[in-house]
Amino acid sequence: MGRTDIGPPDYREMLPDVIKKNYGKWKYHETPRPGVLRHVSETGDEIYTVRVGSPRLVSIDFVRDLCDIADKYCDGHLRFTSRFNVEFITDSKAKADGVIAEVNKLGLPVGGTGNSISNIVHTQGWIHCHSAATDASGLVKSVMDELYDYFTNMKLPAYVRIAVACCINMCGAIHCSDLAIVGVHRRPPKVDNEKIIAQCEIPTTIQSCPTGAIRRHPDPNVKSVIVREDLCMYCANCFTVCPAMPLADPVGDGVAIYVGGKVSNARKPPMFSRMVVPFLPNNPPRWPEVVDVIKKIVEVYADNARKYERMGEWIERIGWEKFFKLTEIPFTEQHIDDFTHAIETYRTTTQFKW
Amino acid sequence: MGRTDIGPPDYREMLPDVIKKNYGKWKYHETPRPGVLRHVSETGDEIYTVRVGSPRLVSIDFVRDLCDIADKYCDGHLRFTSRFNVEFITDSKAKADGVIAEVNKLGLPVGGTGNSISNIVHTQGWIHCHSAATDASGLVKSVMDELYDYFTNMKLPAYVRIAVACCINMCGAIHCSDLAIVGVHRRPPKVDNEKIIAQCEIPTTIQSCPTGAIRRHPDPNVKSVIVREDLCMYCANCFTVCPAMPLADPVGDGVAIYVGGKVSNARKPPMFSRMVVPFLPNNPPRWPEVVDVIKKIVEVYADNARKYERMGEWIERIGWEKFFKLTEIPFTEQHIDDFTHAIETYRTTTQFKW
Amino acid sequence: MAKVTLGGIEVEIDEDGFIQEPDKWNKEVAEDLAKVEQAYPMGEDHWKLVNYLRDYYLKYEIAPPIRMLVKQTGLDLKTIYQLFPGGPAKGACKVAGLPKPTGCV
Amino acid sequence: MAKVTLGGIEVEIDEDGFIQEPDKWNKEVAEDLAKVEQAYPMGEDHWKLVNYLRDYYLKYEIAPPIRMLVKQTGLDLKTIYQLFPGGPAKGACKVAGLPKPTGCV
Amino acid sequence: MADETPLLDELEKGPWPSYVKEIKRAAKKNKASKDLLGIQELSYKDRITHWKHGGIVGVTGYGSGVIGRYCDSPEKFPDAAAFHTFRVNHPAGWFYSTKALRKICDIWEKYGSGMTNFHGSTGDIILLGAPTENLQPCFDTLTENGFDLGGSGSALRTISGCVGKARCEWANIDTLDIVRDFTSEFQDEIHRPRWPYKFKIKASGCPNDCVAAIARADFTIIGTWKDTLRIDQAAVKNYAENGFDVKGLVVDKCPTDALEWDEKTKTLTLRAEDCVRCMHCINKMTKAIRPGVDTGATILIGSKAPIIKGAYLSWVLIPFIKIEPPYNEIKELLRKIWDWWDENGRTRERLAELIERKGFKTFLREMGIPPVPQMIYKPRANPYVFF
Amino acid sequence: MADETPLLDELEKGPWPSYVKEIKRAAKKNKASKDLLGIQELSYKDRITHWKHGGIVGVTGYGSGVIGRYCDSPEKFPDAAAFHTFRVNHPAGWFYSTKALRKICDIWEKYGSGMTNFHGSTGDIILLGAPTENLQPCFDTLTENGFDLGGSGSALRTISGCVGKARCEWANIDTLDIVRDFTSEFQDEIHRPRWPYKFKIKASGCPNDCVAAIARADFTIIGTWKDTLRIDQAAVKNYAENGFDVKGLVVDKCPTDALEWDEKTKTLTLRAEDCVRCMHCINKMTKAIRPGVDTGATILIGSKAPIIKGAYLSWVLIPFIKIEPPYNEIKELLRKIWDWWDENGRTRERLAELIERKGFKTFLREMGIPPVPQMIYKPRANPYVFF
Ligand code: SRM
Ligand code: SRM
Ligand code: SRM
Ligand code: SRM
Ligand code: SF4
Ligand code: SF4
Ligand code: SF4
Ligand code: SF4
Ligand code: SF4
Ligand code: SF4
Ligand code: SF4
Ligand code: SF4
Repeated sequence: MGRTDIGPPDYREMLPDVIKKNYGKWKYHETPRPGVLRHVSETGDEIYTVRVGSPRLVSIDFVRDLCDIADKYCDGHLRFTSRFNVEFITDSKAKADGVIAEVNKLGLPVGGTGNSISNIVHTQGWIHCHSAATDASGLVKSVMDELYDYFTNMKLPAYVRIAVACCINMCGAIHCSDLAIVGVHRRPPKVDNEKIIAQCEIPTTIQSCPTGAIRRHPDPNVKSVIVREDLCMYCANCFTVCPAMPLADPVGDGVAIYVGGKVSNARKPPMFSRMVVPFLPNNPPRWPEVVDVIKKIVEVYADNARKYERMGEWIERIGWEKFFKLTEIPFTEQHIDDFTHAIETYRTTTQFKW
Repeated sequence: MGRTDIGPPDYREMLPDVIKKNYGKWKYHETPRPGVLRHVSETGDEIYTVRVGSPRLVSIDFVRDLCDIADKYCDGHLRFTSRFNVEFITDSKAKADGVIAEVNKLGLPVGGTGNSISNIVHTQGWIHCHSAATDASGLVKSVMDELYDYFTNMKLPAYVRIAVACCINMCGAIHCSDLAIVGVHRRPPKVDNEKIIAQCEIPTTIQSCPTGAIRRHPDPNVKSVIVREDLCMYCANCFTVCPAMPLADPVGDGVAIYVGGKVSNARKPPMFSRMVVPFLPNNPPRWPEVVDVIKKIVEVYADNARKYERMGEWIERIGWEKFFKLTEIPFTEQHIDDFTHAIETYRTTTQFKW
Repeated sequence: MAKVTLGGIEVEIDEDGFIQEPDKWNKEVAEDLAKVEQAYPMGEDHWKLVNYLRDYYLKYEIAPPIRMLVKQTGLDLKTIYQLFPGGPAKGACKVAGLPKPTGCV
Repeated sequence: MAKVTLGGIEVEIDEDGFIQEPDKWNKEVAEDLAKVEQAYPMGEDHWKLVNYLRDYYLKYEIAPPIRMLVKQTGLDLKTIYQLFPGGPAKGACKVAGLPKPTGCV
Repeated sequence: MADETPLLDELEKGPWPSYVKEIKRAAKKNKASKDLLGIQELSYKDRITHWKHGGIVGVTGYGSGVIGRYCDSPEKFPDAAAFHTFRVNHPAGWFYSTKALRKICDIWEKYGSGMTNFHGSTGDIILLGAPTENLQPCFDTLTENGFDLGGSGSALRTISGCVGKARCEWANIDTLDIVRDFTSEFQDEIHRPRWPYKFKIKASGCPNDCVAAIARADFTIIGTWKDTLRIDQAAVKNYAENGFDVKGLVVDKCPTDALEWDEKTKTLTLRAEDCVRCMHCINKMTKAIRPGVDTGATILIGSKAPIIKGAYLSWVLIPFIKIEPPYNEIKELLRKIWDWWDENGRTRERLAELIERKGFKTFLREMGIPPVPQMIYKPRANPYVFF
Repeated sequence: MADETPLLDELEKGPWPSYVKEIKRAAKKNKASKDLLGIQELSYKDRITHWKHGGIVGVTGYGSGVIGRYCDSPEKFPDAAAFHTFRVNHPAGWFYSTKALRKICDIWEKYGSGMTNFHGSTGDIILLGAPTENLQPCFDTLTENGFDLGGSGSALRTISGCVGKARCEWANIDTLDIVRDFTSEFQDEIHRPRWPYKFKIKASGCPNDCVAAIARADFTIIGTWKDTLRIDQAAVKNYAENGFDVKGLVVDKCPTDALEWDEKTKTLTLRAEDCVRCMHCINKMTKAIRPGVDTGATILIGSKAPIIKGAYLSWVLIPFIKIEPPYNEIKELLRKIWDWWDENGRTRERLAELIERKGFKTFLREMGIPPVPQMIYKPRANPYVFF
């Protein structure tokens, strides 16, 4: 048996010298061009960071390619960002240019800084998860191909942060994203009475349902459960605790779109993303319906928002009724909340736009 | 048996001629002095309204006094407002002055218009209600004596609307008042096992409790209920449906103060009033502790708010943490919501003032 | 609280005339209560109402909602007020010996 | 799913080695499962754990929370991992013949 | 009966008109009012109410309109032992001829305590304190003189509306006529309780909402307009020249930034599509700005006090609807709502609580009203969607 | 195994780097990756996942760090029939020497599919796809080379923090050291699940919150300052002179109106007591405005994804606290929280849900933390108060 509980390597062993030296001494930064940050230290030192887009799901050879570049320009170090981008940190503009040239050769984009669309936070999807109601990587690729220019320039009014989660477990900060794409089911679980007894704890399964849709099987001889389908909103929480209750369905599954969330405390406090499209079908490999809506929203936002106004701030200013009008997205009964705090979302004023 | 279902008199029979003539034709108004409105019609007619404070709980002779004045100056008509004030409507400034002189003789104040404190919407209290945790009329009198000048002038930043309810049934629009004074209990109901069977429906009583604190009596022979006192928050809803569960208590009962509500849609949408003082003792006849807090809040508001900024708008702008600081009201755990939508009131941001 | 004689027996009633000793209720008590409520003599429909109220109450420990009362007895609200001018709550429930209604009925 | 011989009888197991036929569980099955889980030979504490898990499950139809397990058996988490290197969920529950845990334990 | 009222006497002092003086005034002529004074003094001493729970009394043929009340110390206060109140429905807008008012006073002098509330907070004239035996004759005399009772219990309550077109330049709908018409139409619903709980209707002529309809009516009617508010630029200029800070006090306070101020030309421009008709600019520049001319109402539903699930404000059900006699569309809607509520509501469940329990979506479906974004501040954040 | 992947091939087109290319690259050397490609193509065809539920596998002595996964068509894809992932904990700030990175690649070349995520959204290196028999040797080799696993299951999860003082001028706390220190301290809690559900800790150096700590950590640490932000007036002037619209883009966007701009003197004044440290002015005038010097953190609690009761954002627990090694106060608080949660929480009940169920007040009492208005946006509106 090997060692245990050693924890990850100490980050101090992973820092390039220039950072060790200026740790905690940074004074200001600027963004000389999209994808490049210049940080200046109190010591007078400066560094250039080149931010590079990554598909996140990569082969080890991809990582080795990155290492080659880091060895050449960055003192043998590199880092990743909280949004899966790669950052090459160098101590001169010239080296930064070198990095840019090399990554471009590898077909990787430089960008994601400032008022851009950075990399999409996403999850496993059909690549690895049993819960997935859609794929993640494919959606990301399809969307980013379309929004590519927004990654490499900084012409948007403000940050636009996109996230994809392949089910409503929402791995990632997707519930607070400017744009969120979420895999959803639309069919209640099908109970497998054979398997349930060996694979599931009945009480846990019953308790897992937020709407109380799961009851014990009426026949006490059948050690299983039944689902009141009218109470089921397909959250799949039962499936999480009980494999014998699958919901995935080629036609039932698809994607919902949420908008207007944010995380930073700058200007407005953090906000949740809110549903603007209840359902779009899974249409791999390129999910054209999803891509179209996302693009439309980004464009309407880009045309209408004020400078430094995040998606949610913009919508709050103009009002949701105007948002639906401008984006031409149809408003449906699914948009109206009916969960626990629903009442707080109802418009208790005569103030609205037509 | 007399007539039934005739409904109240037709309002058209109750209007003075000048109003009949100009019905729906009013063009604009102004407020030449506190308590007096001048409305001008498209027809060129004008009327003067004199608004007069009333204690609401009055004798018929009081009403007859009003009638005398109305007969003299107002074509034999008068009206009451939605806040219990009396309005004398005349067609000339001279008559308005006559009204003012007469009502002053009766000891009644003229005011309540514009940025004033108008009459207090209130309820029965110990005058007539079984539910009362405090008196209403006495509180109103005590508070209005202190705030009298705010009724007769219009020097506040904006409207300040006060309401008093003698229990949390909150008869009136008290839950949306700039300042609300509410009678509260602080003792769980005492179940009268003798009376309950004759006077109460057990299932209704059990169901009435918002927190599920009421259970059937564990002894099936005792047709009664028990109260889990730790779950009781003294709402008295059980008492409303079941006389055998009284909560009133000379020491337990008192008054809570809520602030910052509004009803109008002007500028900010309507808002609920929010608790700033969880409890003050019933201290009749003049409730000095209550009067002091109310006065303090009004003064701090008057000194700090911007013009046309309602109490709630002001607090929203400066933040509740600042409100508590400025008014020197202690913040307690009772201020923190723990009812159904509590979570929506928690501060999900790093933005706050010290 | 006051004691009165209803149907030949002594029964405690409250100020509103609702009996406070539910066990003592019987047909005769009901009829005497009906007199107070201008619902005497009691005809078939009176009894239909009273019996329905009573049965419902004994079963569920609550008075039925008006809608239920109307549906189940087939008597509309207007008729009920004709039968019991005090209405279902003050009139019929009193005669049926139920606790004084606070909500429904 | 695969069938294997455990404790001399044929039992269906899933990919993770959890038995799929709860009724077939017995002491011998447990001991064979313990071998897979590096928990063999089973001593007193092994059995204490396994029995507690099993009894709890039979009573409540769920596996106990870890806190409960620790409190009731008097064995701390470290010891449990020594007894069952796969831990309470993968190790002890498997040996006890419980459904594959998804949450607690 | 109490001759000494040291505590209450304190409340005769001070500038605000004193209700204690009023009770004393009535007590001079009326024994019940004298006892009322004694009961109130006792409550001040004991710090507790001396009224017993409930009381179910009434008048023939009605299930509502009278609140029964008994004192808990009838031996001490025999003349107020039974002290019931009438809720007498008011003429819309609370307008009275002195003739009518005097009539009420006379009736109340004869049958009651002589104490009243002008008005109760739902809008009724509250005639405070009559013994049981006077109820029917008092009621008969009231109706003879053209007055009738308002609602109480699980009934439709007395409907009220703001002064409206009678004396307000901003009334977008005829609130008084609405109150009158609906009150006549729904007499049965007012007088004979039949629902799970109370139901209230209030109408304000504009979003200033001078009857607080949005805070305390299950069915809230608020006048508004669909076109653009009207600006008289000459009058605007006048305001500015008279030193009124148009920019600071109006333009900057517009909630949606819909106004623009040109300091040089002293003109006020409106981006009409951004105006949410909050009334602020109109309120503050009464001579220069007026509502539009394509008027109607927004219908909102659900507001109520805290019992049981907490207080509610009304929310938008119909963003805009024309409101004209005979108001059939609204009446049909009301009946549909009552039916659904009555069919589905639990005892003491107000409309809003039922809608919350069943889902607003379900309610909309049942009413046949299509969902529009104006109904909500914001769409759902949770992913728990029924399909 | 799939040789034809017409659907996935579509995803090799377009400018954004293609994960399909990456899988193909790995598939050239590795059979499991080749099967992964086939499984993914099949999912694209069938529009459904082909991974079975759950899987409970692991390494000796740990209850977490490995996610078990089996394909539902092992006969078609024998080389990815068992395709478990490692969650390998990252060095704080996701900084790596190429040496360390290459080491991981080599290990993964030997034991796994050769496919990885840099990183998973909690912050781990995800080594994607190893058969059961390789788990233990792979793990042993990882630890030999200085790496260890992160959390999974009902355990403390991998802690993460923003780049902080390593490369950011605004870090008010040393996020990297916090992550390092807490990760070492709580190895047992990370590797051996014991609680009702998962628990996450994240730390951001300032309110910009570059790791989204406020949205996805049960325990959220966000750097802030207690004194006044620092303004360099010369630099401000510089911005203005270079055409930057200080008034429009900074002053007017301050959420509390705490800044004043004098266009003539080009000076920016702060009403310090009104600043809520939102960072906006600092963000946009990096050379002129900086945080204060009395630095520490705000502790917030409770954020999480929607399961079960809906998503939560973290809310303020401690408005300000100094954050310095050895961080004992915070660690004690954490232990107290875990204890209370563990004692009271139901299975799969996250901290926020438990607090909501039991009442924030109860939680504060148990933690011995006094209530302050900074914890809430607004006091209660309902009158349902426990005394
Ligand atoms: C590298 C990274 C931190 C890390 O440890 O990895 C980072 C780095 C910086 N962030 Fe960030 N942020 C990073 C993720 C975030 C996130 C989290 C996320 O995206 O999931 C947020 C919250 C986003 C949100 O609100 O939804 C975030 C909100 C900000 C903000 C506030 C933006 C706003 O106005 O709302 C700033 C300030 C600004 O840029 O004006 C900021 C500023 C910065 C600065 C300027 C800080 C500095 O002085 O060095 C860094 C460069 C910004 C840039 O990209 O132009 N950073 N930043 C992360 C890069 C992610 C990426 O690859 O795109
Ligand atoms: C007479 C009355 C209506 C009635 O049918 O009885 C009335 C009459 C007028 N109201 Fe009102 N309001 C009346 C109760 C209300 C209420 C309800 C309440 O107080 O319970 C409100 C909502 C208050 C709230 O939001 O809490 C109300 C909110 C307004 C507003 C909006 C104020 C604001 O900025 O929030 C205006 C506009 C203004 O004055 O700027 C207004 C304006 C007016 C105008 C100017 C309308 C007009 O053009 O004639 C009237 C004279 C106002 C004045 O007092 O200066 N009225 N007004 C009510 C007098 C009550 C009293 O005796 O004090
Ligand atoms: C008389 C009056 C207070 C006053 O002095 O003005 C009043 C008095 C009572 N109200 Fe009220 N309510 C009065 C207007 C209101 C209002 C205001 C309104 O209608 O605009 C409300 C808030 C709006 C609402 O309906 O939500 C109101 C909300 C309540 C409630 C709480 C209802 C809720 O759903 O939360 C109760 C409790 C109940 O229904 O059991 C209640 C119950 C009561 C009872 C019947 C007491 C009880 O528990 O049975 C009170 C009888 C007092 C008495 O003995 O005289 N009263 N009550 C008002 C009626 C006068 C009138 O007809 O004009
Ligand atoms: C791998 C990862 C997604 C990714 O591709 O990045 C992931 C994958 C899974 N997550 Fe997650 N979660 C991952 C980060 C998150 C995050 C983000 C974070 O930690 O910052 C969240 C939201 C924050 C939170 O914790 O609330 C998240 C919220 C969930 C939830 C919902 C939890 C909730 O309370 O609402 C579940 C459901 C569950 O726990 O049963 C879940 C469950 C799962 C499971 C274990 C599926 C399941 O139902 O058992 C997924 C395994 C997929 C697989 O087979 O590989 N995952 N999960 C992330 C972990 C990688 C890493 O360690 O770095
Ligand atoms: S979001 Fe859902 S489907 Fe996607 S990785 Fe997380 S749990 Fe799996
Ligand atoms: S999917 Fe969700 S709502 Fe439907 S039965 Fe399962 S747990 Fe309940
Ligand atoms: S507020 Fe309460 S005590 Fe006062 S009148 Fe209404 S129900 Fe009675
Ligand atoms: S007072 Fe309210 S909380 Fe207490 S037992 Fe009665 S109904 Fe329940
Ligand atoms: S609500 Fe509007 S229309 Fe009615 S009185 Fe008030 S201001 Fe006038
Ligand atoms: S009515 Fe209100 S929203 Fe419309 S322009 Fe005037 S102030 Fe702005
Ligand atoms: S959270 Fe603040 S300190 Fe950390 S990297 Fe982002 S901006 Fe810098
Ligand atoms: S940090 Fe934010 S709140 Fe403080 S002055 Fe700057 S913009 Fe205003």
